[in-house]
Parts: sequence; C-alpha cells; structure tokens
Amino acid sequence: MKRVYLDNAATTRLIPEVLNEMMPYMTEVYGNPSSPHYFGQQSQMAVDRARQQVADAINAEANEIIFMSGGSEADNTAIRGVAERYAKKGRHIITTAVEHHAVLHTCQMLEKNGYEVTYLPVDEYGMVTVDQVREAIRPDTILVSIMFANNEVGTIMPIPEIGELCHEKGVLFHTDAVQAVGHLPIDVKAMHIDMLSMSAHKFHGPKGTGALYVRKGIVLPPLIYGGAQERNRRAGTENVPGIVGMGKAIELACTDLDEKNRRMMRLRDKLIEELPKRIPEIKLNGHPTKRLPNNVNFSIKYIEGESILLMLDLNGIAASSGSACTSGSLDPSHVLLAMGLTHEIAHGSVRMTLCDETSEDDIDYVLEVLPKVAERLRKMSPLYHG
Amino acid sequence: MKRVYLDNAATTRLIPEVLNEMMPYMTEVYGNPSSPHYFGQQSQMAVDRARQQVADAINAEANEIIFMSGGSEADNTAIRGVAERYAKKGRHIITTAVEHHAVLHTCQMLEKNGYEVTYLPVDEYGMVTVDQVREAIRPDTILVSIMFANNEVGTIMPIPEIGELCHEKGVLFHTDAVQAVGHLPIDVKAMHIDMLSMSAHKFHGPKGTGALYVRKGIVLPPLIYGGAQERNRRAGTENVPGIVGMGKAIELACTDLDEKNRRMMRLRDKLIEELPKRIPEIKLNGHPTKRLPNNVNFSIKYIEGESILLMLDLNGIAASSGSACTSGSLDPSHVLLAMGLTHEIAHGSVRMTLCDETSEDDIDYVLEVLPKVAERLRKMSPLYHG
Amino acid sequence: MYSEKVLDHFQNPRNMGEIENYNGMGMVGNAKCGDIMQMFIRVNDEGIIEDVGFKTFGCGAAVATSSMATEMIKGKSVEEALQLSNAAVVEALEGLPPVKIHCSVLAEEAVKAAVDDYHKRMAEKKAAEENKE
Amino acid sequence: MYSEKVLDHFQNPRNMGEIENYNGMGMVGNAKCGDIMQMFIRVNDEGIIEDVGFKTFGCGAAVATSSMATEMIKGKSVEEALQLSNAAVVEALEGLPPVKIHCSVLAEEAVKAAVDDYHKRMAEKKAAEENKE
Ligand SMILES: Cc1ncc(COP(=O)(O)O)c(C=O)c1O
Ligand SMILES: Cc1ncc(COP(=O)(O)O)c(C=O)c1O
Repeated sequence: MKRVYLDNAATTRLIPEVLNEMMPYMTEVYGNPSSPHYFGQQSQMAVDRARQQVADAINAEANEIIFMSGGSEADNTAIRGVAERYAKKGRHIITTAVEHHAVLHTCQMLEKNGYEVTYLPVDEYGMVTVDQVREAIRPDTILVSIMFANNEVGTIMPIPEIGELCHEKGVLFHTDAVQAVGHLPIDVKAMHIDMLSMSAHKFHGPKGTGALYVRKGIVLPPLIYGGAQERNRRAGTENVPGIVGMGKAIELACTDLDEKNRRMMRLRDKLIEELPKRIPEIKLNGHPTKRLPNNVNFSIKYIEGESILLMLDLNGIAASSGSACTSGSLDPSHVLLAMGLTHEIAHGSVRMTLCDETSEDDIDYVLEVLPKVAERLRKMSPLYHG
Repeated sequence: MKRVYLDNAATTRLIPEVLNEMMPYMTEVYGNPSSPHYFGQQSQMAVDRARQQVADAINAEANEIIFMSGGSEADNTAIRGVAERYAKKGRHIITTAVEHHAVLHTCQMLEKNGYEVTYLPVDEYGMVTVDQVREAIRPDTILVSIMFANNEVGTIMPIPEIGELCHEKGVLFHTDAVQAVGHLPIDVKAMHIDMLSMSAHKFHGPKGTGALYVRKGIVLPPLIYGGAQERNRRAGTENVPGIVGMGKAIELACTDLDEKNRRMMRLRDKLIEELPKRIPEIKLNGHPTKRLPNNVNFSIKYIEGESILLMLDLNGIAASSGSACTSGSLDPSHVLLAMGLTHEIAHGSVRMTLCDETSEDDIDYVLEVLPKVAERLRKMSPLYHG
Repeated sequence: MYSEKVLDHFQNPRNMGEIENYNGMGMVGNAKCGDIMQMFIRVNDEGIIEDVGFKTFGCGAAVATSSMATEMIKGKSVEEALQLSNAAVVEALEGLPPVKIHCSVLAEEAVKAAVDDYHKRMAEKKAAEENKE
Repeated sequence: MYSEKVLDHFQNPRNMGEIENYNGMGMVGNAKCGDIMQMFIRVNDEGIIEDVGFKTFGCGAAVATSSMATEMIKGKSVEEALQLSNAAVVEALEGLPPVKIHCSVLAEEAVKAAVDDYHKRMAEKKAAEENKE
C-alpha cells in the first residue's frame, strides 16, 4: 500500500545522516562523559560539539544549552524552575490557553500550589497579541510563557514583540519552541528570549533528547537532582548518542531552511486551496498566513476526527486530529475550543503536517483520498443531511 | 595500545544484539506511539513488548513499569512523588548516608522544603542493618529509600529484610537498584519493594532510558507534567528505540545471570587477592562477601585517586575513583567518608568495575600495570617514606 | 489498537443508513462527547425486528459497535433486543480498547432508545385506535 | 581534558624528588582537599636558585603544575621566583581545566613557602653568626 506520512508535528523520521553521526556513540565510543579517562573524554568531546551546534542554531552560547530528555522536560524545568526560584518576587505567571499540555499541566499544578496563572485567550486564528500580554503583566508577574508556534493549528505567535515587551517590563520570558526550532529562523538574542524549549525528534533528530536554552545569568533549580552533569542544572548520565543526533539534526534542519520552507509551503498551500474545492463545508483552522510552513488543519463538518484518521490510515495516510477520541478523553482539542470552535466542529478536525521529504505525489494522493473519505463518513452521519 | 575498560559501574557498552533490536526504531518505524495510525501503532507495540520484558525481569506487572530518561529521573520521581503525595501523612524520610547523589540531593532539596530526613550511618563496609531502619521509623515516616547495591564500593544492602520490615510498619519502600538490575536476581514481590529505580545503560542498554517500578495501587504525581504518556505518570514523547533497547538489554542481562556472575566473581576475586600481594599498604573498600560481582575498590595509601586514574588511562586502563579531583569538588567520596575512611585514604581510592566481556587477560594486565603505577606515584608523594 | 473485527465493521458497516418505514428510532450521545448514534428499527406484528439501520457520528469504535449492534438485533424480538448488553457487543467485536468501552455502552443505549420509541409509538397508536373505537 | 603539555609534565615530571642540601623547603595544601605539594630549593650565595625539587600528593594537574613551577624558577633569583604567578604556570602548561586552577595556585604558594623558608633560615643563620661574633 502507498504510505504517506503527514504527522510530522507528532514526530519525524530520524534521517540516515543523523543516525550515521550517532552510530559511533552506540558502538565503540560508549564512555560516560563524566569519566576523565579516554573512553569518557571521547564522549565528552562529542557532547561539547553538539552543544555548540545547538547553540549556533538559535544564536546562543554553548553554556546556555542544557540537554535533557525532550520538550516536555524542558517546559517543566523552565516553568517550575522560575516559579520556585522567584516565588519571593511574585507568584503570577502569564501563558496562553493554547499551549501544549507540558506547559498547561505544569501551570495547573502550580495553581494548586499557590501560584496564579493567567491563560490569555486567543482569537479565531489562535493568536495572542502583544497588547494582551502588556495588559496582563502585573508587579508580581514572574514569568511569561508563550509558545513560538502552535502544534495543532500552526499559528506563529508574535514572539520578538512579546520578548521585547517582557524585557522592558523586567519579566522573564520563556517560549515553548518545540514546533519552531528547525522549522523557523530563531535568534534568542534578537528576539529577547530568556528560556526556550526544544525537542530533537520534531526536526528529524532522535526521540528522547531535547534541550532548554537558559540565558546566561538566569539560575534555575534543576528538575532532576543528582550528579553534576550539565553544570549542575540537570542530573543523569548524558544520552550521548541522542545529544550527538540532536546536534547534527539541528544543523541539517537549519541548512537551506528558507528554500526547504518555500517548497513545503507550496505543497501546504496546495492542500489549503484544493481541499475546500473538493469537500464542501470545511474550514481551515489556524492563521491564514502566520502559520508553520508544514501545517494544514481543517475541520470537516458533520464527521468526527478519529474516524477520518482511521479511514485515512486504512488508505495509507497518517494524519492527526484534535478529536478527543484519539486521546481517550471526552473533550476535543483545547486549542480548537479556545479558538471558538463548537465541540461538533472541533471534533471533526484533521491535522496534516508535512516535512521536507513530502512529495507532490503524496499531496495529490491526499487530494484524491480525503474527499472520498469525507463523503463516505458523511453518508454515515446523523448530522449530515446533504 | 591495549585498552581495558573497567568502569562498567559508570556506564556499559551497548551490545550489538541490543543495538540490532533498536535499529528498526531508528529507521523505518518512527511513529509516535500515541498516534493511532499505522506508524504510531508499530511503535506502540514495541513499547508494550519492552514493558513486558522489563516487568518480567523483576517479577512485576507491565503496567507497574514507567519508562523515563534514566536512573536519576526515576529516583527523583519516586522520592519527590511520595513526599508530595503523602505530605499530609507525614514528612519524615529515611535513607542512608551512602546513596547516590540522585537520592541524596533530592532529599536535601526536600529538607529545605520542610521535610525531615534521617541519613542512616553505615558500618566500615558500607552496610546498614534492618535494626537501624527499625529504630529510625516513626509514626510520621512516609518513605524508606535504601539503595540495592552501592555504586562505589559494591556493598549489597539487606533489601528483602528491609522491605519486609517496611511492609510490617506500613511505610513505603523505595530502592535505587540502578547498580543491581541486570546484575543480581530481583523479585519485587518477594522482596516487598514498592518502588524501584533502574537505568538501562548500566546493563548494556542504551543511555538516556530508565524506568521506575511503582507497585500497583500507589499513585504518585508525575515529575514531568504534560501529555498522557505512560498512563499520565510521565509526560513526553516516548524514546522508542531507547525503550526497545532497554527491554532487550534487561532480557539478555538476566539470561544465565548466575553463570555470568560466577565467572565475573572469579576475575573480581583474582584482583582482590592478588593486588594486596603486589602493592603494600592497600585496603579493600566495601563488604568482603556481600558485594556486587563486578566491583573492586581499593584505597592505595599515600597517593591520590585522580593521578592513579590518569596514569592507568595513559596505560589504556579505564577505571574510576572516589577522589574529589575527578569531580572537581574538594571533598572526596561521601561514601568512603561515611565508611569511616580518612580524607587522605579516601582520596586514594580506585574503583574497577568489570563486565561480562572482561577477560582474564584484562585482569592480568591490571595486575601488571597497577603496581607499577602505585610505585611511581608513591615515589612522588610527600606522604610516602617507604 | 482495533481488532480485525472492529476494522471490518468500520470499513464495511452493516445496515448503515436510515431504513424505510421504520417504527422505532433512537438517538443517543451528543456532539460534545464526540459520539452520536441514531438507530432505526422496523418491528413487525409478531414483535420481531425485521429491519434495522444506523447512522453514527463518532470514532471508529462508535461506527463498529453500531454496526455490530444492528446485526445482533436483526431478526430478534424486541424483548431480546432489550437484553443486548454492551459487553456482548464488545465480545462480538473481539474486544475494544479500554478508552472505547463507552462506545459499546452508547450502542446498547441506542438500541434501547429505538425499542422505547417503538413501544411509545405502539402505545400511541393503540390509544389512537381505542379513541377511534 | 588535559593539554599535551600537562600530560607530558605528569608523565615525565621535571625535578621530581627531594634534592640534596636544600636550604629552603615549603609544604602547602592538605590531604582533606586532596593536594599536598612540597618544594625544595637550594639557593647559592648570589641568591640564585641552583637546584629545585618537588614532591606532590594530588591529581594530574597538581603534579604537572609542581613540575612546571620548578622549571620556571630553576636558575632564577629568589626575587624572581617570588614573582611567579599561578597564571604564568597555567599559561606555560597551555591551559588547565577550570576546576584545576586551584592546583596552579598551590604551586605558586609552594614556591613562596620554600622561598620564605629559605629567608627564615638565612635570617636564623645570620642571627646565629652575629651571636657567635
Ligand atoms: C546507584 C545509582 N543511582 C542512580 C544513578 C543515576 O543513573 P543515571 O545516570 O542513569 O541517571 C547511578 C548512576 O549514575 C547509580 O549508580
Ligand atoms: C508545542 C509542543 N510542546 C511540547 C511538546 C513535548 O515534546 P516531547 O514530546 O518531546 O516531550 C510538543 C510535542 O509533543 C509540542 O508540540
């Protein structure tokens, strides 16, 4: 069966070039980077190199990068860390209603522990404005955490402007850039970013490795206590192959980024333009232009997301949905609801996320299959009276 | 140069058979296990299989295993989790003075947050007794956390007896078994263990993957909040290849364990018997018999650990030391000090940890080189007047 | 995730669509939860379900349980149909993931709602006929 | 971790051991911190350090800094020896890891201690001679 993978926002394929770079560290070079002997130092050098690669990709310094197990750990470390460290200064945090659960659930945990969190609402495109942030900042605000780009609908937030505002106001600024790193140009200095989360498997690196950028001068307590790894900021024996892979993957992802994005955007826009011609009563979710180059998200009225996914899957197409049914919970995507969609429409969403390897053929195949799937499911639907 | 790796307590070589098992998950099978489509379900099945392998190795149920990034995260999750969850019941924790920093530093952090921690002292062999634990338990004790086997001196604690006592007293029992899993037979049910930490790279599995066993019925808050992975107990996209590797590695490690251990103990004991004949004034650290099959730890009087390591390294031998100089701190190993060694003697310790792949040749090479190294360094030492 | 049987019923749903001259119709669930099931039955004078149809808005399991439920009650008496348990549907489908069990409950409820509706209609009809007499 | 130069001085320490007829000896550091350096100097009548030796208990950097420090003061006047800075030792060794800088400080202190001891001995000798007169 033809297989088309359009779930790159969930995870990406580890590309062979990255795997090649990792292989020595899964074979001969197995020392613990903390060990001063030959075996250890070989590993240490590789970790140092990767740290520089990651730093370079976002215009940071190597010692501002803390390697960890993924984006979720990075989000937890940043938010919980700031909350603990600056509790004396204040206990107010600002974020948005459309963050990833790694941010939202951490904030909710903090709320139970005496912190106050403002969840900024978004407009119909999933966007927050600098003015909203400005109005929300209070004297006891210790952190603004706003995602760089939304993982479901692809909307890109006004990060440089929010960063500038935060710095004017003297408030720390964290951004969950898990969907942005390796996909959009990022400059932490120019964008006034204090902390930034990333995850390697979202840009063709290995699963289980991520990093938190923490601007020099900011000292956070670790989330994981123990050994002196990562300059006492994150304990645990380093995942050397993972770190090496992350370094290589970020370097590759940032090479010819514009060109790759232009190509991807053409394919993305083909879907965005063609699907409504072939399927009546569907609605694009997310911002029409301020949008990740790889993100397509539609709500297809009268039918439900999981059954769309399942039928796509039975036709070899891997996509994703904001439907509750994919996660086992009852409520559909908090992102789509925050954007003002009704439950019914929110349940019927399909997200297709492309990558550099997606071909025109793949897109044409989707254009052929998805309308049939929609028609078939609509015939089954008690809500449809077409 | 001949190279002999005797630092297996720091980390082990990923064995090719395990790597082979991981390879499909670093190439074709790259889906996110949370995705309901074909790509995701292939990954999910692999994770399920590995979970069963890990559970089987310690006589647990699959859903009692939570995968995470390593031993440090497992220790933090267990201790911090119990502390948060049972704060209303009490705020007293019992551990030992010789735990790994992942346990000790977590406990120290809790002390700053209103918990009280009893650090049980150890005898000259690094051992605690059940009676010590019994005397330390109070009505407000919520957790006993005692390592299965010590990472520096290899001493094996009386875990089944401590487990039984804790269950009699109704106190939760956690054991950091990072050095024991895959090295000693473990049965969490028979040993009355409620929580157990492990780390794959200590038994020839991949770095960056570990697990926490949590007995059914015990509900802990996650350390990392976010997605619903690991049944809401640990958020973050699963490190699928790492998890698969951990499953295979633990299965292999537990196969013919007795036989492998007998062989390793013979080599271990050769070092333990021969070295004192060739180097005057040295002292074995750790218990003479209740000791990990792969651990040798000597203090060599009058000389300092890092310089021993460095000279061994220049001769191709990778070992480790309890010396402060290897870590950049000033105090030598807290384990050796807790066992009553003077600073001077503690600084002069060398740990050599074997693995299944260590050969008789390797051991003979050490028996040839180490005495020369000791002699050379003693000649340099202002403390030596031999 | 899904058994072969579930996938089969999802891809080739049995008795899909509104049937003609139905004399019982039930609709359960709501869009908020993401599942709506509509069940149509035509019961003959002997009280046997002669024909059945369904329409479902929902996930794969919702479609499959609806389809299976229609098969299990077709040709049965309304009394037998009322005995249909969600567990029986799950078993017939060779299992469902734990998070999907609620779909089978919905299918059971849809059948009950259709039968209830049939009983109501019969009662109304009877009352109307009695009134006429 | 260590530069070639450090490894060279560690493997082939210069001026290792106690020297004969030394007239200045300094010992600094302590076992608690894991480093003890002992420095011996023989100063001639012109105030020139004719010969120098060291003994060190400590890490590779401690040995290398001791060795380098002896080379740097050999043939120099005691005044020049007092000018020896830890930074100069680090530079001569082509760098040290940050956590090892304290070893170079110790080497500087060991030289100073040896020179101090020499001055003390000279002063004592002079006093003794004056007493005799
Ligand atoms: C006893 C013990 N506990 C915990 C750890 C931490 O494991 P990891 O480095 O995999 O996080 C180690 C090893 O470093 C250990 O030896
Ligand atoms: C925006 C965003 N933040 C955080 C995460 C969490 O990353 P990970 O699953 O690697 O921990 C993800 C992806 O799952 C994401 O899309």
